[in-house]
Amino acid sequence: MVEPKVTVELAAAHGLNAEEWARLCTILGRVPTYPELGIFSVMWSEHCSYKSSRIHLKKFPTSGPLVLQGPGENAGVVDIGDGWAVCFKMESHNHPSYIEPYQGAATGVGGILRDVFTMGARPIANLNALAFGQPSHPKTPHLIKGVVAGIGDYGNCIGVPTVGGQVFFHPCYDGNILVNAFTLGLLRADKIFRGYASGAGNPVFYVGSKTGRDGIHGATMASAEFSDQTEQKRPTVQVGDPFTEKLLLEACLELMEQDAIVGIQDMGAAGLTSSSFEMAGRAGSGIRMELDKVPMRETGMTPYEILLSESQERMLIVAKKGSEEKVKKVFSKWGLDAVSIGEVTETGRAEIFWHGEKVVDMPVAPVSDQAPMYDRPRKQPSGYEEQRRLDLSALPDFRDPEDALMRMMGCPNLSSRRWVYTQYDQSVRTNTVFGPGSDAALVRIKGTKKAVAMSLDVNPRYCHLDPYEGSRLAVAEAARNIACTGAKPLAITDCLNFGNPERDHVMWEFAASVEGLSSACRELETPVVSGNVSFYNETNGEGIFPTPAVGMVGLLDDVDMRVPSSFQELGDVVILLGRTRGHLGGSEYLSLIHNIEKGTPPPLDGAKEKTLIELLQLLAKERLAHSMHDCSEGGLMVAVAECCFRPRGDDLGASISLQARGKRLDGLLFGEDATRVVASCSPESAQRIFDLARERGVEATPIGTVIPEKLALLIDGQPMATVSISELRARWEAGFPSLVSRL
Amino acid sequence: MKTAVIEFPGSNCDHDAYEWPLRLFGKPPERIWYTSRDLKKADLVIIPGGFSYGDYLRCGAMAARSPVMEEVKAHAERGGYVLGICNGFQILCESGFLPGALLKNRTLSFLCREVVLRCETADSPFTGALQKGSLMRVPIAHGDGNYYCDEKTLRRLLGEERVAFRYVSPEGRVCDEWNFNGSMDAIAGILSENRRVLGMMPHPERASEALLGSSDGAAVLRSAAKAIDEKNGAAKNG
Amino acid sequence: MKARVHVFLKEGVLDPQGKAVANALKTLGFEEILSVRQGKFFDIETSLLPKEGSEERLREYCKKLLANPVIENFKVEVVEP
Amino acid sequence: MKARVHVFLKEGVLDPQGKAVANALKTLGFEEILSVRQGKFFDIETSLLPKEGSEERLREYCKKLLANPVIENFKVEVVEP
Ligand SMILES: Nc1ncnc2c1ncn2[C@@H]1O[C@H](COP(=O)(O)OP(=O)(O)O)[C@@H](O)[C@H]1O
Ligand SMILES: [Mg+2]
Repeated sequence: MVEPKVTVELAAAHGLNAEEWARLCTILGRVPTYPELGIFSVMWSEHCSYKSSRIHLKKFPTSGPLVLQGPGENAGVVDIGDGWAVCFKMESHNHPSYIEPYQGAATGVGGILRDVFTMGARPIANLNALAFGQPSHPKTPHLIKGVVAGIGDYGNCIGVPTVGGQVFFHPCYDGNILVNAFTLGLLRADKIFRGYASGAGNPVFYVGSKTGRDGIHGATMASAEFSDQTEQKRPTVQVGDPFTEKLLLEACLELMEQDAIVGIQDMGAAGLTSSSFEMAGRAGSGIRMELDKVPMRETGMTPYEILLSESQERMLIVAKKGSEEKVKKVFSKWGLDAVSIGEVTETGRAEIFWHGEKVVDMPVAPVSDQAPMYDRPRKQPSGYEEQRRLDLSALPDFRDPEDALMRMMGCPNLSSRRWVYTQYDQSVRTNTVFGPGSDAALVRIKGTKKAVAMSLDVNPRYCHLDPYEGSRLAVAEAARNIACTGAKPLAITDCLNFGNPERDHVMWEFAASVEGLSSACRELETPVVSGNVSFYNETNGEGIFPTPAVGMVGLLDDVDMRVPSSFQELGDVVILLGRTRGHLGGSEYLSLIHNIEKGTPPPLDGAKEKTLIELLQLLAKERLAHSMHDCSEGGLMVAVAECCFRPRGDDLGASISLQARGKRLDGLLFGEDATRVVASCSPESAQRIFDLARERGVEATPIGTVIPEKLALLIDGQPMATVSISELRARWEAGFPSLVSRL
Repeated sequence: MKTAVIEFPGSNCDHDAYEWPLRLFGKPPERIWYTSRDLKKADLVIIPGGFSYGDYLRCGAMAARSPVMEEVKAHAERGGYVLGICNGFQILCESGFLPGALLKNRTLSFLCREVVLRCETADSPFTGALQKGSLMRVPIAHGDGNYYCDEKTLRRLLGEERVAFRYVSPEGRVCDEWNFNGSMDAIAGILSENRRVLGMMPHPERASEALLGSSDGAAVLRSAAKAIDEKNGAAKNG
Repeated sequence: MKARVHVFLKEGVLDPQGKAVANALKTLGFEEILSVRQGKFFDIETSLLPKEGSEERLREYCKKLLANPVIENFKVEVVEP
Repeated sequence: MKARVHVFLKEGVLDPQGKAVANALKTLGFEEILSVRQGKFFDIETSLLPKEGSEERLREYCKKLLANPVIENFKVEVVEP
């Protein structure tokens, strides 16, 4: 076994800077062995240590009466009553998905599923937030097809429904797509499992798939010693095995029923290393492992490779001493390896052996939780103020609302996502009340009257123009989507996708975004219970827009109170809740029709948003609204058109009459003022809704009625436009397939 | 009616199939692990949907060759009732209970959506409570549901009225547009010679509650219960 | 013994994947493409020594599992002694 | 010209299907099975006449479409003139 000599250069090749190198040498009191260097490099990588982001993430509100587990564990847990809790998290798999879209996306789903069931929860819903480059980019169609098929095949195979998400297109993602996967699981509130390696003498079990050279730290390549090695030594792309993951899921949940587990954690990024160090770290204990006992898929693997392998579908379990047989029995029933590879110690050190020889001997704590923490320099991006200046008087005046609406309904960012979600099993497990196509997904909890609502949202253009406000708006939209079903927003998870943190303007955007998320979460009382940071989304100097994806979870106490997002009855009154100012800054309309991405995102009044959200819940509770739909990207006209589209294609229409009151017509129709919802109700209920709204200071305007077949628009009593819903639907449906039909 | 649900490694609609009789009749079925050889005296054996063995190699291929399937075969040969849903249908074809095979969807992609089914014969234990020609809304969720068989077999299936369901338009017409997976003759489900084995790609167990969008699928299990209870009653009294 | 088994769709069974591949190749500018049929193959390592009869054993694998006689044919070959 | 193209996973890349097939064969009583790797093959008919250079053309098909260079290797052969 030839190992490279460990030097400051090799450390640099592992991404450790001189100061970090010095630090690890002092921690050890000597030069590290090669495996030890590998351990430091992954544990102190941005990915595992959050060294650039920790200092900011501290600002998040993370506690609340219902929070049973906040950030720091594999996933967050929130109490939903009746003895039940939900466990959820969102994670990025951006870089792998760009390199190999199908496997990258698939293993992303596999990873987030493990994060959730390792907590003792049965996954019951998946969502995903995707961002791709411009549709005309040669790579885009291939990336979309691969990513969607990968997400679908993995979730479909393991039998977890995919019930929602979002897809955003922008040139800034040409070289860095985003694949953020969200999973929510259900568990008993008093049966939460955690990643703790406690109790000296307790056996440490390796369970699941065998270890191969999958996705080993790229730095191995950088070390000359390996460059002459053959093809088969090369680290390889991780391939997902959803069948094995399904067996692993069932085996883990079955074992959790028995009283055998002290702690459990999946082997995600940095595989065996991070799971063992994090588990020992949390418990403040030590751990002893014999690597030669690890089940291996390939021959000639080295300790370094075994420690750093990112082979999928593996977990580390610390079992109660004496329950070894229980563990083996359950896993053999499911045809999986379960091997005791070591034990918990009280030394506080990680001692790792290879055929009897000690190859790693280091203190756990300094590695796991004394990783470097940086307050990286921050600076407002140059041209920031300039891009926020928007002169609407320069725009050609707005003549043809019909044409604009038609073009918008078919455009990449607003067209129907049906092409995507028909490839996802949306109804397995027979809980899906509202699936994709609804403002928020709604999944019932069997044995109760409850249902859980979920929505993923972020508008990257807003975040680019103002990371602080844009992030607040993402939280607000997610909460509004939840409330449109009648549910109460409870908490969020996030996935913060940014460029290179060593660039001061990226760090500035990041800090502002975290501030924004924090303030909105405080105002809406939705704490952050889990999340994930993805930096370095950048290719040759070109970073992505700041993209803090928000995954919000809400609760509907009685599923019979649910409200759909599309119109239900001819003759119903259409009501706009919230005030329309006609704000065009950062809008889809400006970008699509005028190719302008300037101005400031719509201002958000957190207090008003909270009142609206409470009103929506009340309207649901009192069974007053027949439909409620969030008004966001595309503005009022797009929202109304979406209300006309019904899941089964038995579409309705609307006759809409608006007062311009001197506003720009395009702003009135396509402006994206926040805190607005299009609702419909029976004529009898309308007055009651106006009263409830007035009492709460929410502006409520009757803007029309539900009619068949057409979308008719009157401004100040003058007919402005009439479009047939079937044409509109055709445009809306054709948009997405046309993007992917190209090879 | 006593029901049993077979569970294979990787099956993921087994919970749904289990809860189906439970919800409709309050009677929990037996769960039968794929290595077992005891069907617990079930009248109706349900082979659930969902990726047994990950759908690796061919959908249903490995499950079709597991020990429990020999018992299911014996059960069927004794005149027992078997319902295969989605992957269950694929397993029944792979193990030769039912003719033909299920190829990749013509879209070459997984398809999950509500479809409209037309009942093609009321003369079976699974469709007895339905009118011939009646429509039901039921979801599909599969990558390989494109039914194929050779000409001879097809003629035989048609001659013996063994096509149980077809994919149709909301108006009840067979048409290419609504035959999403491209199945031969828009076939969604077929019966065995003795009509006591039904294999179908759509998921009636997912459409048995208004809350989830449709309760049309319940008729399949209700029909079976009626037929089986009558037979058992007759057996007792006769 | 090392063996390779080819499994392919029978004549007449339509092969949507192969068709899609053919079209894709054409749109990529390979106008010469007339048709494509897609199949699977398995590289199998066994502890048996190749002898006559080996191929019979390989055929067993196919009949019992690797091929679906309704739609597929197969071909077995011992790769290297 | 008729050609056959084999596309297979690179060494070291996990092959879940092959793994499952191997286990299935073993449980069916074929204890001699050591390992199975699954691959795809394409039987391609073109209007070109085989000449030297033909194989280069076939490799083009693979690079442009048939194989995923990140995880797969391929092998091309002209089957019959
Ligand atoms: N990647 C995806 N996977 C599943 N569903 C999706 C995806 N992208 C969008 N959807 C669904 O399509 C609908 C429209 O998405 P979006 O415009 O983001 O909704 P909203 O504006 O209400 O947040 C939503 O119901 C969403 O859940
Ligand atoms: Mg959205």
